[in-house]
Amino acid sequence: MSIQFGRIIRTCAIFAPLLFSSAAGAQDAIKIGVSEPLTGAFAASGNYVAQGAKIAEDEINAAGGVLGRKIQLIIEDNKSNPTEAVSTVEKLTQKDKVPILMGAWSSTLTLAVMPKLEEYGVPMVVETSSSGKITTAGNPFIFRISPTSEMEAKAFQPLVAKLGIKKADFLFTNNDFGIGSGAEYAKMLKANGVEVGVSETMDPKATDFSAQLAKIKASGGDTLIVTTAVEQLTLILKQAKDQQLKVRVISCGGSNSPDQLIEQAGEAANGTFHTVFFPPWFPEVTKNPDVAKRYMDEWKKRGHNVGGLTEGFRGYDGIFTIVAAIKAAGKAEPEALRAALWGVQVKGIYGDIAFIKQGPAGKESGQNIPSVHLVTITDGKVSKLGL
Amino acid sequence: MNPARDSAKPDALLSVRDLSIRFGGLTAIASMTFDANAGEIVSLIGPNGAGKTSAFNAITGYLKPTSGDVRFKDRSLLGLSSNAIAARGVVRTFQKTSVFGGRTVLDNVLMGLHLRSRQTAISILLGLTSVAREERELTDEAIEMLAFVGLVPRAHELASALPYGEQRLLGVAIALAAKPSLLLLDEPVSGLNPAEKASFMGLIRRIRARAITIVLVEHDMRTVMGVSDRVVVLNQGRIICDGAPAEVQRNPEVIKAYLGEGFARAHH
Amino acid sequence: MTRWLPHLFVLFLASVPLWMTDNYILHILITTGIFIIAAMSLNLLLGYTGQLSLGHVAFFGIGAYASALLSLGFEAHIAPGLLVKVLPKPVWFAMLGGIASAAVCGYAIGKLAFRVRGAYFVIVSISFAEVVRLVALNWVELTQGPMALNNIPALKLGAAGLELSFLKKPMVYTLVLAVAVLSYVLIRRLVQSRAGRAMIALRENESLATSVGIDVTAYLVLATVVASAIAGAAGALYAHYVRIVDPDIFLFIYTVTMVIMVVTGGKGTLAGPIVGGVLFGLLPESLRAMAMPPEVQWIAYGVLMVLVVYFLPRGIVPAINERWGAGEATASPLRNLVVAAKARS
Amino acid sequence: MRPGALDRDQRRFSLDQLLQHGLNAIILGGTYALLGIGLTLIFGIMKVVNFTHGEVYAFGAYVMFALVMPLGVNFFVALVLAMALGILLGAAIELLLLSRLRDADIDTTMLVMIGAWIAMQNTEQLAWTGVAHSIKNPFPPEPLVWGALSVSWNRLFVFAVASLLIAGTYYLVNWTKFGKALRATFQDRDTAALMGVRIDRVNTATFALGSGLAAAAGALLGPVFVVVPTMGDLAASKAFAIVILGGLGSVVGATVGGFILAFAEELGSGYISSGYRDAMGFVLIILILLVRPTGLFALKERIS
Repeated sequence: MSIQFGRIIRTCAIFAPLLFSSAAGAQDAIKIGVSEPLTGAFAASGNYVAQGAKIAEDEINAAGGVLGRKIQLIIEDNKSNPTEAVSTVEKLTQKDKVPILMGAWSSTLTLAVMPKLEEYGVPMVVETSSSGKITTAGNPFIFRISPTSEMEAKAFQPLVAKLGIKKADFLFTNNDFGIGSGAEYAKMLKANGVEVGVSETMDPKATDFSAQLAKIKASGGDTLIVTTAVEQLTLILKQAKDQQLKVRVISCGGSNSPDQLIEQAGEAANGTFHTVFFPPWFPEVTKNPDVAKRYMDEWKKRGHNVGGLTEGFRGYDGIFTIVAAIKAAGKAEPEALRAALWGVQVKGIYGDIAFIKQGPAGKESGQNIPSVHLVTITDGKVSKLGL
Repeated sequence: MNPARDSAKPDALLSVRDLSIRFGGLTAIASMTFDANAGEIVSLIGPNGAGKTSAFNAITGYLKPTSGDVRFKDRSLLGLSSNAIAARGVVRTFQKTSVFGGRTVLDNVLMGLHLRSRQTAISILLGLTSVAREERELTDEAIEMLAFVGLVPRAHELASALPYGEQRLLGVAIALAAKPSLLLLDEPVSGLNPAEKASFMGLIRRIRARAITIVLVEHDMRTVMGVSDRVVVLNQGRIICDGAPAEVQRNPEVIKAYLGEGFARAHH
Repeated sequence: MTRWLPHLFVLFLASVPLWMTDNYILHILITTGIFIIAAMSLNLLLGYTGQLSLGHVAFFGIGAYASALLSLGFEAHIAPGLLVKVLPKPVWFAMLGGIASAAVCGYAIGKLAFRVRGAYFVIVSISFAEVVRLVALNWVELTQGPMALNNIPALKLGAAGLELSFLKKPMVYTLVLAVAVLSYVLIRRLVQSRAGRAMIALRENESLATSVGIDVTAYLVLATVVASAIAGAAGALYAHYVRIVDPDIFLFIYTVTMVIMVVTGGKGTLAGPIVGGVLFGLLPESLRAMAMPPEVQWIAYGVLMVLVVYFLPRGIVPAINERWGAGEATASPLRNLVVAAKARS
Repeated sequence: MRPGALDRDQRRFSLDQLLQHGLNAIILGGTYALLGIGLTLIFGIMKVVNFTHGEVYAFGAYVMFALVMPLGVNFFVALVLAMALGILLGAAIELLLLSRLRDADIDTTMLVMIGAWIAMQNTEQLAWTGVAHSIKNPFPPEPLVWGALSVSWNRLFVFAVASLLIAGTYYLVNWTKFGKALRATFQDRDTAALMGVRIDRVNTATFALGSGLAAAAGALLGPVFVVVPTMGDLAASKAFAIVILGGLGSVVGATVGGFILAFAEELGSGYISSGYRDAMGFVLIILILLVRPTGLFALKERIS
């Protein structure tokens, strides 16, 4: 036994240099940490957000950066998993020492990293997550530019009567995003006199929904409200058609990429409704059409999938928001950036980005009020519905 | 044949009663009945496929017999697991060499001493001094056991590195370490050279001298006739003869079974 | 000299928080340490009893979940109409609860799974971990499902005024080291005793082991209970360190990581899982430092595993021992005993 | 509305639902059986627990994707090619990794297969990224409708091809010379070798055949669902469950096991909880283990 311990020490000695020789990055650039799901269940969306963020990075650096320094994104893959998300934040704050973060796409991932933000005192701009809990939990390091499910449901309200919804069934992922959205929509629909039928859940990684769809069919509602990302939505639309589920499908949460649905679900996408937070088919309806145009042109120039436009803008806006804060703070330090975020005014694709206070007094989180759009697919084309 | 074998004799250590084993349609043993008395060396012989090893497997719980009973010290062994049977004092060796190949010779015997040891999981985890004391005693005992079979010089070699004959000796040492009152030896001398066989016969006698009853399955007639007090002859699952070595050697049915019909007639 | 090496090594490890100021390196050392504890426990099954148990992460995860749930408190329907409500418990108590839960599960699964051996056992052990993962994923009321158990409190010991908080990394590191040393000592005691010999006997030759009276199933269950309790302790440490637990903790890939650590280091040797754990705990960071994508890192793992089986089938520690002419068997304290015994007789 | 009419309506509705679940299960069962047979053959003949099975399945799906989507190869041609490449991949794995380990114990080969599995899955991830891809199919988008039941043409096609492949495997195993060598090896490898069966060739052929079936399953199901690098994990875990259910090494067992699993999943998720869909297989395994540890169709193994 004793002899073997000698081996261990020797092994350590061999590996120690490898461990301690972590590469020192470019000193002069301001680092911005990004935690996105580049693999796993939300990989498509996470990659689009990362692509959007990189467009913003290049655009800002081409214009001379900020405070005379370039910015450098350090993008870590949180693998669509909350524990991995925590370890990306650990790495970004402790090893790369970034003063500010953007992430982490899904509500569950964002909620997972929030205690770490408080522990290390680093602010984070939330670009996608919709769960109400994020801004009401009393975490003063959270600044969300995306809308909450409640905002989205409220924006949807006028359409209940217009579409003639009588009885709605629900199908959503069993995570914070799905459950939060399902609850807010159900509340709003009930308040508007709509009967709520079955509420079916699914694992974010599931691919076969035949059992849920059979139940929904048996429930006999006229509308199905679905909350999930585009991957599962594609499969749900296809399988609903196979099972002859002839109801009005409305997808919420804004991660539905109608273009990708048209491409991948084909005819099954026709007659479906989607809430989006940026409509690239008619950018003129947004508050800052010139910003949207610039982003879209660059996206297409880079050959990115046009289906990702509705997702990539989140990353684009997120980075511009962070850079605005850096400019206002005059230095790239966490506490200064946190203070500066309260005052930013950014002309973004989400609309005019600014933060209002949400959550318990003294520990408020920042929340932006973006615009929400409803679109529908007919004959493989996206058209606008008044909201 | 001896008709008075229906009930176990009071001094029989092991008594096998009407034991039958069938695999599907194949009968390995048909109604086998025999005794081994305390202090005896009994040999089970018979041609290949006569059911000798199956009998061992049934006695030691490796095989569930179709019918019949196996009684040891007048208690049935049926339904007990192999390790429980060993704990009662019935220990066997195996036909193929059977040692813990990856461990040292000493470790092998220590493993055999399992039943001797009284350490409990809790005392082990707490690291009580009684455990360390017992470990020293066990090592002494293991060395003594190795001395008995003559393997002390090999104590720190890997069991798999021993020559064949010594592996067989080690197999016996492991079995003896379990402190049996009945030892079942399955073809212990097969594959040994004449000198080794002779010394093994001596070992068998020395084991008996330790008040251990032995049941031997063996093909080597010289060994069988040399050490046995009694020989039981099996043929096609049936017992055809049970008696002293000399008696068995003269039995015409045995000669017929071993050497064939023609030889038996010519011999008469 | 060599007698004091283990103690010096532990002292050296204990001194790390005194001079290491880089939090990220401490973080890596902590997670590596936790995985080494889990790998040591797996080695008891894999190396000593010889059972390829591929569901080991289940005990790690059960320890983590049970400890997290006890410390957070919960309210869940165990059966229809039977609501169980548990108020938050102190973390030390929760951790002991996590260890006990893992041990109880180890007992139950040992009783069940060891009815079969070989390939059946392997698949059954994998299935067990999968079932636990799916329960963690779908029993949302209890486990929060894919939303993860968040905000798990860190360990605090002592009364107000004199309180040790294990929130900061140096303290967590010391705690992990202490648990690792304790686990090592327990495992060493076990494998160098009657119980350990019974386990090894079963691995080497099961029929021969039974023939000398070893109750093979009882020792398999004992090994599983001890291994799962230690894995549960590792899981509990993990839960209160990263302070979040989600169902992916039960993924097969984590069992595979432990298996690679044990097999590469040398299964059935006490130092094997430590060497393997240090190697595979630090290797990912080294590869990351060389800017390798994680996929390449995993491909390297896979290839390495194949190569180890081909070229170092018994692992690093036995290979080095052979090279240096010091086999574990002869290096064991038994040798001294034998010498003493011979002197006495 | 009269109360009676409502009652009858509901009952009809639930009967429709039950029939739809049944139909879904039968369609699903075909592909499950296909996956299970490949795995059970490899285990039965080679005594190797094939952890790469799921990756070969994913490989089949990716070949299908690569051929149909960017390259525009005909759907049916691509299907045949995917299966053929799966056979080649299987043969390559066997020759490269297993042929040298023929006398190794089951744990050793298992570790090698786990290593190969990790390497393969991450190679797929590296080559295709973690983003899901979908494959277009040439079938009419309107499902085939029969009363209240409906099934898509694509799934019907999958079921038909899977059935054909299962029947083909039966024929191969039971009525051909190759099958005879297979069965001989299965019963007693040493005797088979003595009787002139080239064990090494039987091994390679078995692994290739099993892998071909897995690749075919992947190529068939890729267009039904989506193609992701981790798709093989779920497939492999289902295949393991099926094979344990049926008894390791039994082709009939794997077929029946495939359908049992499909019914358990479909009915379980329809009437108990959809979340536990993937748990059904494992729950079945544990139940089987309690009642009959060696599976439903276990072949008698002699303990020596």
